[in-house]
Amino acid sequence: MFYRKHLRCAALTAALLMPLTFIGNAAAEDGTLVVAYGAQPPSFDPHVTTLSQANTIARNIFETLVTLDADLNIQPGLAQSWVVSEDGRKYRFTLRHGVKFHDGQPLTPNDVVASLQRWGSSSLPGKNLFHEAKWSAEGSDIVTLDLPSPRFDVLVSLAPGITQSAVIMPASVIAAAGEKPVTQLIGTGPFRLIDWQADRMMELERYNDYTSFGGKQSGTAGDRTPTYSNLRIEFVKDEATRSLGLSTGEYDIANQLPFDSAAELQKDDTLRVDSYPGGMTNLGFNYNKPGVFEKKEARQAVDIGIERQAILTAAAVDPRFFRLNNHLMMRYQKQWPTDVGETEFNPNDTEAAKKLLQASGYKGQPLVLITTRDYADMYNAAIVLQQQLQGLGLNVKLESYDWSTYVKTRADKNAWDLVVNGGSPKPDPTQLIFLKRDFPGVPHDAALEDMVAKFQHADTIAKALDLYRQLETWNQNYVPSVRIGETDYVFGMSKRVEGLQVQDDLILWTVHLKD
Amino acid sequence: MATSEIHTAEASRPGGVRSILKNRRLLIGVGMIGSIALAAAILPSFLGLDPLAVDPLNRLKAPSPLHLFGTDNLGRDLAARMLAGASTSLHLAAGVTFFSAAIGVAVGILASFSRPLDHILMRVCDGLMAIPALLLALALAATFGPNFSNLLIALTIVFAPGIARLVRGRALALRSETFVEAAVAMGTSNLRIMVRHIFPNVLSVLAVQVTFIFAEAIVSEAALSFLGAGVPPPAPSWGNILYDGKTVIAKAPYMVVFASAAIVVTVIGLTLISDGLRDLVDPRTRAFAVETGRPRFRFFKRRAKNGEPI
Amino acid sequence: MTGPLTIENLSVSFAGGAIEAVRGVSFELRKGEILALVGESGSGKSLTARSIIKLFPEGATVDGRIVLTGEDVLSVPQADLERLRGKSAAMVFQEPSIALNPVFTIGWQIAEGLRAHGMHDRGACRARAIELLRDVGIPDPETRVDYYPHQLSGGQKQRVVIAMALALRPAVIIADEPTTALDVTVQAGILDLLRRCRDELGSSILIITHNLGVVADLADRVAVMYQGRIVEEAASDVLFASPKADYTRRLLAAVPRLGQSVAKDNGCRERGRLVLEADNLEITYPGRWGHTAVPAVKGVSFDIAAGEVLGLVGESGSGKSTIGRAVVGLSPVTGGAMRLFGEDLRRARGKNLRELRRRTGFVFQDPASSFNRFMTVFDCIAEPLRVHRAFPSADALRRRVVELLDQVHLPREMATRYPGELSGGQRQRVGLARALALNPAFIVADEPTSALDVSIQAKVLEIFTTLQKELGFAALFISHDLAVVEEISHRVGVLRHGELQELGSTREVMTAPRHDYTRLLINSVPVPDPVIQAEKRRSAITSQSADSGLV
Amino acid sequence: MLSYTLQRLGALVPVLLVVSLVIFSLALLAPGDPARIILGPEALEVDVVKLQDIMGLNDPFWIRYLRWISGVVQGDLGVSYFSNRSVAAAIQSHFIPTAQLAVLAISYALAISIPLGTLAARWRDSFFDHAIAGFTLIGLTFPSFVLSLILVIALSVWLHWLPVAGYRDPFGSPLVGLRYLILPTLSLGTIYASVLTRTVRASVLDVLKSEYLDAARSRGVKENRLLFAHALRNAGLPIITMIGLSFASLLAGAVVTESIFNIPGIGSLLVTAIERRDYPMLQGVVLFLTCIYLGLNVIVDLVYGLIDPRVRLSGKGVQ
Repeated sequence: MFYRKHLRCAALTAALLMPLTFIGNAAAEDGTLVVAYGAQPPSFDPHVTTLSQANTIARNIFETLVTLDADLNIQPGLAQSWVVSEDGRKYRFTLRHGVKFHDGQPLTPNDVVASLQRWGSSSLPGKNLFHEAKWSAEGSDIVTLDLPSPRFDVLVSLAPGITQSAVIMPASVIAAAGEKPVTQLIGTGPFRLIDWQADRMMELERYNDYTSFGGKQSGTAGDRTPTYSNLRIEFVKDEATRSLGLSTGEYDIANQLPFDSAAELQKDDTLRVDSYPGGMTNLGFNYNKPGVFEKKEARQAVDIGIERQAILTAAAVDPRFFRLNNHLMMRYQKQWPTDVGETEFNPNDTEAAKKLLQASGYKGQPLVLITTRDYADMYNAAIVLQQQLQGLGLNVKLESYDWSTYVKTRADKNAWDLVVNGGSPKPDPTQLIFLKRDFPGVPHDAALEDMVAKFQHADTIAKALDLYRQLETWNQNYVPSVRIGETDYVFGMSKRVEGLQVQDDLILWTVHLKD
Repeated sequence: MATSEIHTAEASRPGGVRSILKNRRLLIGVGMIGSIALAAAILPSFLGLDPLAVDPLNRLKAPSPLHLFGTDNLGRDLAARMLAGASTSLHLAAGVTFFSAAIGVAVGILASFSRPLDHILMRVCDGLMAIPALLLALALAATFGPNFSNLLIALTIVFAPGIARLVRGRALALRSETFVEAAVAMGTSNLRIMVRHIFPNVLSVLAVQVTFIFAEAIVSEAALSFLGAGVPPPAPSWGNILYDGKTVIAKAPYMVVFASAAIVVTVIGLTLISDGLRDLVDPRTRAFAVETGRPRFRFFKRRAKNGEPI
Repeated sequence: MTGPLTIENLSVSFAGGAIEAVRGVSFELRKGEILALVGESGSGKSLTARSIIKLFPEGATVDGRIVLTGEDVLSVPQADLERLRGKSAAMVFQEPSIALNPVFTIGWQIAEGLRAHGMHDRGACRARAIELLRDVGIPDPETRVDYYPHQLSGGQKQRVVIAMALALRPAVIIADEPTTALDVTVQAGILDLLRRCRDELGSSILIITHNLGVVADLADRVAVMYQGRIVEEAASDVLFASPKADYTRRLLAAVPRLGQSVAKDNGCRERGRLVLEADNLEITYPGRWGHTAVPAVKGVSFDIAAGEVLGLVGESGSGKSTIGRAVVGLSPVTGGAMRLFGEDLRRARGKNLRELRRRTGFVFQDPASSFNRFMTVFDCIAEPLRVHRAFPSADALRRRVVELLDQVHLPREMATRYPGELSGGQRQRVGLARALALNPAFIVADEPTSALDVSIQAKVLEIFTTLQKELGFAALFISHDLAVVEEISHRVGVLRHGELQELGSTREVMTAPRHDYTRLLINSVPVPDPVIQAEKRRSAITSQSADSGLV
Repeated sequence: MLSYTLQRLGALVPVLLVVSLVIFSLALLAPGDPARIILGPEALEVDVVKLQDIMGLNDPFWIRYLRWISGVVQGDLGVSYFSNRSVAAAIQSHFIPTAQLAVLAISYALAISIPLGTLAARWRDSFFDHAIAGFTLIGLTFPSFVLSLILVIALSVWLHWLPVAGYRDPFGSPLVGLRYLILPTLSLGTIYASVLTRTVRASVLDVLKSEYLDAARSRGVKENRLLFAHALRNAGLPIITMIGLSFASLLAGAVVTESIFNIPGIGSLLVTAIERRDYPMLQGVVLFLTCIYLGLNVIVDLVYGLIDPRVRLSGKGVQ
């Protein structure tokens, strides 16, 4: 009987395949830390891309002149030591001896100069502080920096940040890339890239010729030599897959988990779930397009009318993962004072808001709120915001785009009225993207520009703090954008992972693997 | 129509009212789709459901008397969203089906009448069909921006070439059928042949195909939602309810369950309609189906009185 | 002694008894006998034949007894049934092109039956297949055994089907309309082959046919079926000589007989204005994609005068239909000239062509497919009137349609029906009405009766003839049936392979054919009279046995 | 046969041209561009414009199209905007997992659908037939990612039998590689099995009405042999067409499945290219997929010839 034969074949195949299922999940390889991240950033060149994850993944490979310890104090990095001139305009860095790039070339002052010149001319923080700076090499281990005017935060800017760190690459790589982003990832860091399958995974190996910064490991400072031999970063686009893979032991660490799965994963006692500050959520107005939000009353109406708790719950689910914050800087950036106005500002005064709106002369003109689905928290916040604004009497239509279209649309002056911006933390307030004059929709206010200009020349932290207070006051009066709060990134790890520290993102070389 | 004297009995027309009423599958299918459409049209305003009203503090609440289907990840009433989603999904599917059928029929029939035109049109169809449907829709949605009408256009572009090819094939076959030759021989103009002779006769293959496309459009929208190019939220569609439900599948499996069930039920309804239509238009199956009635339920094939497979 | 097959009280019904297709049929087939089961379509003859090896269509309920070589077919278990099939009774099907599986070689298919009955040696199977093919007169069987069915001609395919039936030397051969799908000249060979099967193998043959000529040629005994019952059973010569049942008499009367029609006087009549002139006509179908062009009609010349009927006869592929279609521009005229009402068809375009088509009616062969099934009979007949806007008012249109229905003897109520609900004869009359709608001066009738049963054919032909006399239109009447052509036309042309063999008045061509092929054609037609047929056969065997290619 | 094949291949050129134009225009019409993507969310407009100029994104349409198509004609598909990988190399490395998955899924689907579809046709209207119809209907309608997630939760999260997601090269380590492919194969194959089962059932049913089956039956051939030897082979043409179409769409990459199981296949390559507006990659991949689709069509036609001698011996395609 022919068809019985078929069935028998099928049964046989099934029987042969069964053992495959019982091999056990051998994902946890000895000495390899497997970390699941979201989609691969389009570029890993921190000088060029403003994407924070590109920067924080790249810091496993690239290093900076100075570092920040856990208390955010400046510590040595590739620069073993440095001297600052009296007037604060001249810095002289002495490079660490014996540092070699992953391709075997020794680190020279020329590499540093080439890197930092490039960083100074293409990155936002670089252009902010160093566009008129002059870098030069001296001898075999000295790099000098000449500034036109002194600044209080030169060293902080050169330390690893959440975006666009001032990383050092070989001068040859920079020359090869020209003005395009670099695609060869060669640094001096604790890990060396040995296999990179685009959009799938990066296989990194402990760099055997690594020159330690010495001292106790703390934050990104101190001894960074990893205790394990291999680091595999897997780019797992689907967030559900990331959390499922963590729970089955496929990944040791999964970063940026969906907020909803945190509670579920926490029930599993072989896993630990934690979070670190991610970014701020703001509602931005389009100052480039004439409309109702030119009127301060309208902006204030939105500011006092919305209910922030609901918005943040929609964005980040659990109060552990979000905080109200009406200030410009993130709450964890303790160096910036929070004594102007309330931090947890959330009056939710609908009546007053409606009155203000009436005063602004709003007559129900249609307004467009743009958002993108590629960032779930921003997107969810936008949906709730749209409903709340509708409730205040604003005729708001939500338009959601894919990421490419979203950035393009945002750059189009006339395409939108409102936007939910997720701002990443910055070392100083003038670098905040929603205050950047050139950023789409940002107000052009003389008072703001005056303060920013003064900030550029703040040579002491005291002056900077004073200016910050003025900026805060202006911010709360002018309402250039509506501050909503800040949200976290959730990550999870297996019990095998110990000692993981966080600064802006996970510091992967701090991990000890327990077996 | 000419006179009342001659035209009296209409019931026995092929696919006439009587044979429709005798066609159980068609009736059940139409009933299923009809009740979903009706519920989507009437219930929301009747029950005062708002699919957009958010309540994040009451998110992902399981089904309860207050929220029959529970709430979604933004605390919106899932029942309201399912019904509104039904309306979106059915509208989209109906639109896609209508437009791709209209374009497909026009292109297909035209192509069958002119060789050079046929070559051009069919190469374009081949080209469009060669690009994977989902990716073409994704690229189109990315190009034109994801809103309802652009999605409609994108899916129409995806489905129309298939119909055009199908109709062309049928139309070419019809062109060599005797009754079309008869029309040519009596001096009928091409336009009249297309409209009066070819068109009614391609309807039978079309009828079956369009139900497939209707179903496919619903499922494609869901898949596009998964890739972020479906019906743009916050407007609900079954596809984006599924998408939202995917991340909370462990916490609130009912979101995925309800949305999948809705799609499955709709597609089953459509399949029944499609099968029914096939019975209706295919005289071979019609001959016996009507008289013998419903076959009894048997595990194996029924046999004739004397044991022979029939 | 009982014969190999006895059927007792066989009934077959469908839909739980609602449709009774075969009602209490009983007969016996004796050893070495050829029994013909005769009847028109729907008489239940095929179903009866298929019952013998239990091949029923879906939904059949069967009652009665069929004893085949001593076993009751209807009650034996499946395994025994499979043994009986092919071994005790084998079947020859009507349409050889669909009875052969297109994807296997004919050798494989013959061997399949042998394998099913326990012959597993590949070499032996193949040898037997070749032997069988040689027996049924397939030339070069060693090569052809590896052919696929589509590589053979229709007659050869039917021989292969017969070879398969003979494979196991069955006691009974059931031949279901074995020659209906074949040309007359081929038919004669197949009939001879069947006779040889009986003579040389001693098989009994049950032949199912509607063609009384075939019956007269082959059968020893005849059973006539009508509406599921056997109405008469008799020895063949007795039945033809003195039919008892009413139905048999009617059937015999309806058969057109060659050479017995009333002679037409038009042959030498003064011919009027010429309606259609073909002058050295060539029709070549363009080849597709590098395939060579196929000439269908080669250098044919003829003409038709007003009020005259020209019959074109020929076998399949002779180009007769192509000529008919060329008249209305359905086939391209590629060489020579064809003038309709004096207008050259190669140059007729647009308005002119429309006008020519208005003045020409066309009756198609297959009444089932020549109507748009979404249009009522009324619309079908009114369509040409509407296309040419012949009647401005709906009322006038309706009156014209009713008049046409009367002319073709169809009840007026038919107007609301759909063509699919009509019988074949009724449909063909609608086709005639449609062709006549615009009062054409010329009608092309392309095999208008070949899909019809004889009694219905007679009725349609009668209407055609009457109308032709009444309305006086000229006609090109295309048919493969010499008797029909003889009955209806004034002049006859004989076509073969696209060439006109002979053209002349009907009487001349039919009684004194000048051309060999015409003679062969006339001789091949089996006459529905066993006595004449036997006589014909005797003379044919003595004169033609050498070149008939059968042995 | 050879000239027929060449003819078919020649007819593909205009189709490819149409596709290249369509996809090129689509790519250029799509809002957004790679420069913006590279620069990230906080980039300033001045930097965007600068990078656009460097990357040649501001050149006119026709210049860019001609530049690209002349490269393609010379066999050069270009280089991705986002990595130094050549498009051809990227296609090659992403096509391997897709092809492996496609072969596995189609084999699994065939192993299920041919016996089930044939038997359903044989026992038409029986409980078995209805059960199969129900199964195929669910398979057809269930959104693929729901099915995938259910399988993952059941087989990986609960039972810990199989890995959740990822890809390991089966040629490197066959057992591990296959383990990673089982879940995606199951979830994809089940869907295609549904389609194929329906096709097999319908075409076998169609063939079961044929006279030559009665003819073979009249010669005493056994029922099962009729079904699996005669009927199945004659039902082959529509089945082969459907297999060809299924295989083509599998080779085009099951975007959703690849995304859930994190398989670096051609589908995810293309989706990423669309998302990032990586034009050379996007165009290269679509062109490649078009060739695959058209090539498979030709292969299907040639397979027709193997199955059906009428096609083989007349050298004409069956429409």
